[in-house]
Amino acid sequence: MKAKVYVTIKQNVLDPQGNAVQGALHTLGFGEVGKVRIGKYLELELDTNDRAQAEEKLKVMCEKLLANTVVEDYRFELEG
Amino acid sequence: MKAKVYVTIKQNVLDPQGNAVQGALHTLGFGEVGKVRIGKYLELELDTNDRAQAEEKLKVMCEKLLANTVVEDYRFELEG
Amino acid sequence: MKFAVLVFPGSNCDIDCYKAVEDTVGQSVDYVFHTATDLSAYDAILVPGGFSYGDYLRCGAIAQFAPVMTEVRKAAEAGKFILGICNGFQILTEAGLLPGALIRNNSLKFRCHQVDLVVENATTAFTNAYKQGQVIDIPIAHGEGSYFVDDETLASLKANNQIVFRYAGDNPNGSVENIAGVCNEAGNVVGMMPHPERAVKDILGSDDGVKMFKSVLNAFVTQAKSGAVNGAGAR
Amino acid sequence: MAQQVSVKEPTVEQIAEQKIYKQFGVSDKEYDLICGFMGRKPNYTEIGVFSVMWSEHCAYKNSKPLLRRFPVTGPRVLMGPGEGAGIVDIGDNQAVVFKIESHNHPSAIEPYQGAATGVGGIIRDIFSMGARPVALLNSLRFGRLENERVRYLFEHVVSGIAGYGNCIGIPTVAGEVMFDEAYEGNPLVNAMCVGLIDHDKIQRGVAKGIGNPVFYVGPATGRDGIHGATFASEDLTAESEAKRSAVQVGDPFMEKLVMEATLELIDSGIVLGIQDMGAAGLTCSSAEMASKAGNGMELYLDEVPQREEGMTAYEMMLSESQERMLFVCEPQHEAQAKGIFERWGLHCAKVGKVSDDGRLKLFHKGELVGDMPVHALVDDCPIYDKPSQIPEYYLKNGSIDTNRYDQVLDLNAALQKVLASPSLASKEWVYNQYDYMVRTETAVRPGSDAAVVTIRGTRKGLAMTTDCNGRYVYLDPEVGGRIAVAEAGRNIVCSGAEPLAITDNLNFGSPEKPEIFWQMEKAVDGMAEACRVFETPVIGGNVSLYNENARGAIYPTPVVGMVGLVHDTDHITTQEFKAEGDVIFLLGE
Ligand SMILES: Nc1ncnc2c1ncn2[C@@H]1O[C@H](COP(=O)(O)OP(=O)(O)O)[C@@H](O)[C@H]1O
Repeated sequence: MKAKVYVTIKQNVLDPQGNAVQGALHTLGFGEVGKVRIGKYLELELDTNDRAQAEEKLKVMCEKLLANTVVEDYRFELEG
Repeated sequence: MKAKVYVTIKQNVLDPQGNAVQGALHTLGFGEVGKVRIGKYLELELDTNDRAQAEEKLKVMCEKLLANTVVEDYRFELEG
Repeated sequence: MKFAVLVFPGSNCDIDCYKAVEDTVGQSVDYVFHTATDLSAYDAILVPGGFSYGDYLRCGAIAQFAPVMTEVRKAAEAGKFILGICNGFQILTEAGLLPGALIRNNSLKFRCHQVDLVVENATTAFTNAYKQGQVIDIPIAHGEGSYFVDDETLASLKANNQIVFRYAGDNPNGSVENIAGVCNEAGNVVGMMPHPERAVKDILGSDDGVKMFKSVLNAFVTQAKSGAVNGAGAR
Repeated sequence: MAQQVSVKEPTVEQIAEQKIYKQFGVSDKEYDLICGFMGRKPNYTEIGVFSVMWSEHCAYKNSKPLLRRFPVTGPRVLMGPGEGAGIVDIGDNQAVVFKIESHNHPSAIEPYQGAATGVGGIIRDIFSMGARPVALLNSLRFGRLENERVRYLFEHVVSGIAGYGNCIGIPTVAGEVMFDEAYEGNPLVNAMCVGLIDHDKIQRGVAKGIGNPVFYVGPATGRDGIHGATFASEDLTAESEAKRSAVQVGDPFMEKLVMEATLELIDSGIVLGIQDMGAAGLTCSSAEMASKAGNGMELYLDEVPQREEGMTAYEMMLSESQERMLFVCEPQHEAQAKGIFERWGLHCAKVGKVSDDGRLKLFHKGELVGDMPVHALVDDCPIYDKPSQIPEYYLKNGSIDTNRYDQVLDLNAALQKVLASPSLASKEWVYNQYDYMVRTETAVRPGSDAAVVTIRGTRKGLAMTTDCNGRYVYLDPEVGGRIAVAEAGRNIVCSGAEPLAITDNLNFGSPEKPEIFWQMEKAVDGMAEACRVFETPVIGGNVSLYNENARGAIYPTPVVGMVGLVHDTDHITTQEFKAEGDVIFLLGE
C-alpha cells in the first residue's frame, strides 16, 4: 500500500515560510495570491494489506514522528 | 480559488530526509515501512475565478519559484 | 579595482566579505543593496553568504528575483568577475548563472568546521594564484550545501573544466563527486560553499583564502592590460 | 468602563466571585491589593495585564530580596540590572553589553521553537540597548541521554539555537551542556548574548515627552504564547500540556530586519526610548517604558497590526508574538523613522501616545477597555520574603566523611569512564551545528575554555563563558555558587582576559518550598561573595523558578555568564598543549 501524509502548520501558528513565499509571489507580479501556507508532503510505501491496521499505525507514526502536533496538524490517505 | 501544490524530490536525487524518516520509523518498530520520500505541500489562496488562467499562472509560479526543477518535480490541483 | 558586496536583507557575511577585500587586496569596496539597479561601476561582484530572504522555501530561491540580480546577469555576460560564497553560490545556481543545485546536507544538520579543499581548476579568475591540485584549508558553514547535477551536466562540467574545488577529506554534505565549487564556462563566475573570506588571517584559523582575492586582482590587472591593447575595458 | 464584547470573557463579577484570577496565578491577597490600587474591580483585560506584570518573571516577587545581595556596581559599570541588559566600559568610548535569559519551560514543550525564540529574545534585549550583537552563548541541561524524550529535546534544542543564531548571523561561540537525571522533564535552556556599543549610543526603555507618539515595529500580533509569562512561573504539570497553544514561532529573518532597522534608527539619533516586547509583550514594554519616565501611556489597540481576526484587547496585550519592538520619538520624526523601516521592508505603526496622568489606558473599538495606574503595575507588586529551611539531605550529607571513598586502583578504566560520560565528552556534535565564525571576529572557537571575539580596529578582544555545576550547588549551595563564579573567572583568565562582570540565570525549583528557597539564598550568597572577591559585579540576569515536576526539583543551577577584556590580542591563550617537550605545570592544590 501507499500512504500520502500531509503535514500542515496549525491555523493560528505563525508560518514565516508561507509569508515569505506570499511576499515573493506578489513581488513577481502574482497579486492574486492570498494567504500561503507551507507544509510537508510525505509518500510512504507500506508493506501490508491490512487497511484498517495500516490506518491505525499511520496515526501513531504521525503523532510520534511525522508531525509535531504542538504546532502542526496532519492527515493522510491510503492507496492500493 | 484554492490551489494545492506538491513539490517532490526527483527520483534520481537523494532524499536524505526521507531516508532518515524511514530509519526512524523502523527504529520505532514500523518495519512495514518501505521507501519514504519527503516533499513540500503548499496551499495558496487565489483571488480569481478564471480557472484556465489560474492554471497557467500556477505553472509559472511553480517553474519560477515554488520548485527548483533541477532537483524537484511539481504538480498542483485547483479547487473551487 | 572596484568591488561590490551585495547586501540582501538577510545577508550576514556581507561585512566579512567587505573586510576581507580591505584586508587582503586593499581595493575599493562598496556595499550594494539588493534593490540597486546599476552595477556598471564595479569590476568584481561578491555575492555573500547568509540567508538572503530568510531562505524559506529553498536557499536563494527568492533572492534570484531581487532587482540587483538583473544587473548581476548583465555583469556575468560582460565578463565581470563574480564570486558567490555559500548562500551566494545558492543564489547563483537558482538564478541559472551556474549549473546544478544545492540541497540539504546528507547529515540533515548545519555543519560548521574547517575542511580541506583541492583546487581543481587554478585558471579561473578567483583561483589563478593557487597551484593546480593544491590543498587549502577553508571553513564551511551551511545546512544546504550538497551539490547536485545530473549526469549529463556533470559530464559537461568535467569536459569544460568547470569543477573548481573538491572536498579533499570526508565529504561533509553529500555533494556529487565531492564538488565544493564550480564556475561557468567562461570562468568569470565562480560559486563555492566554503567561505574563503573567513580564512584571511591566522587569528581566524587559516589564511588560505587570501589568494582568492589576490587571484581576482591578478585577473583584473591582466584584463586591464589586454583591454588597454584592445582599447576597451581599461580603467 | 467598557466590557469587551466577547462571549468568552468572564465579567468583572465573575472574575471576583469565581476567583478566576487564581487561574492567572493571582492570589486572593494580591487580588484585593489590585482592587485597592484600581479603586474598583478589574475587568478581564486588566486582571490579565496585572497577572503578567505581577508574575515572578516580570516582578521578581520571590527573588528580589535575594537579588539585592549581589554587588551591582563597579568603576566600569555603566548600567547595572534593571534595563534590558547591563553595560560595562571597555575603554576608547566603547562598552560591552550582555545578558543571559532562560527559555526553559517553552523548550520543554516545543524544543526547537522554545530554544529558537529564547535566542531571539535575548538578541532583542541587546540591540534594543543600541548595541550590535557580536556573540551568542548558551547553557543547557538535560536528563540522561538513555531517555528517548531527552534525546528528542537535546537534538531539537540544539537545532533551534543553531537555526536562529545562524540565520540572523551572530556567531554562537561558547556554552555548556550537561546531562543529569535531575533535569529529566525540566531541561534548562539559557541563552546569552554579547553586544558592542559606543557610550553615546546607549538607549533606555523610557517613554519620554508628554504627547509623543508610541510606535510598534515588527510582525503582526497573533494569539501566540498568551499567558506565557504567568505560565513560565508555574510548575510544569500535565495540565500545561493542555496549554500547548502557548507556543510562539520564531522568525530569525524578521528579527534580522528588525535588528538592522532598529540599529539604523538609533544611529539616526531620533529615538527617545525603545524596548523590546519580550515576555508579556505589549503589556510589559508599555507599562515599563511609562514607569521609567514617570509618565503614562495610551494605547490604541485598533492600530496594532494583527495577524488574526477578532483579536480582543486581552489577547493583544498578552500576546507573545516574537520580533516586536516599541519605541518613542518626537512627532516630527515620524516620517524619518518610517522611512528607515520601509528600507528594510518593515512597517511601523503608531499605536499610542505618552500621557501625563501616570495611567496605562487601553482603547479598543472606540471604547476605553482598560485603565490602570502604571505605578501599581510596575512597582507595587508585593515582594515576598519566603521562609527558608535547611533541607534534610544537606544535614545528612554533612555527616559523610568525604575522605572515605574507595581507592581507585585501575586508573585507566576510571579515566575512560570519566571521558565517556556525555557531560564531559567532546561537544563537537553540538557546536559544529552553530555558525561560530560568522562576523569573522572569532579568535577562540568553541572547544577551548572561554571563547574570544576580537574588536575590529583595536587590539582588544572579549572573552566569554557560561558555567555552573548544578551538582556542586546541590551538595552545598553556598560553595557551589562560589565555584560557579570562580570557574567562569578561571576560564576567562586562562584565555588571556581580565574578568569584567557577570550576568546570571538563577534556575531553581519552586520557591514556595522552604528547602528550595534555602538553596536559592545560599547560592546567591556564595555567588555574591565570589563576585566581590573577583570584582566582577552582577550587571543583569534572569530568574527561572518552578523548574520541577512530580519527581522533584532540578539541581539548583545558577548559571554564570562572564565576560572579560583581552587588552591585547597577543595575550590570547588557548587550551590545547602546543608542542612536544613543553613543560606542564599544575597550579593550585
Ligand atoms: N551548548 C554549547 N554551545 C556552544 N559551545 C559549547 C556548548 N557546549 C559546550 N561548548 C563548548 O565546548 C567546549 C567544552 O565544553 P565543556 O565540556 O562544557 O567544558 P568546560 O566548560 O569545562 O570548558 C567549550 O569551549 C564550550 O564553549
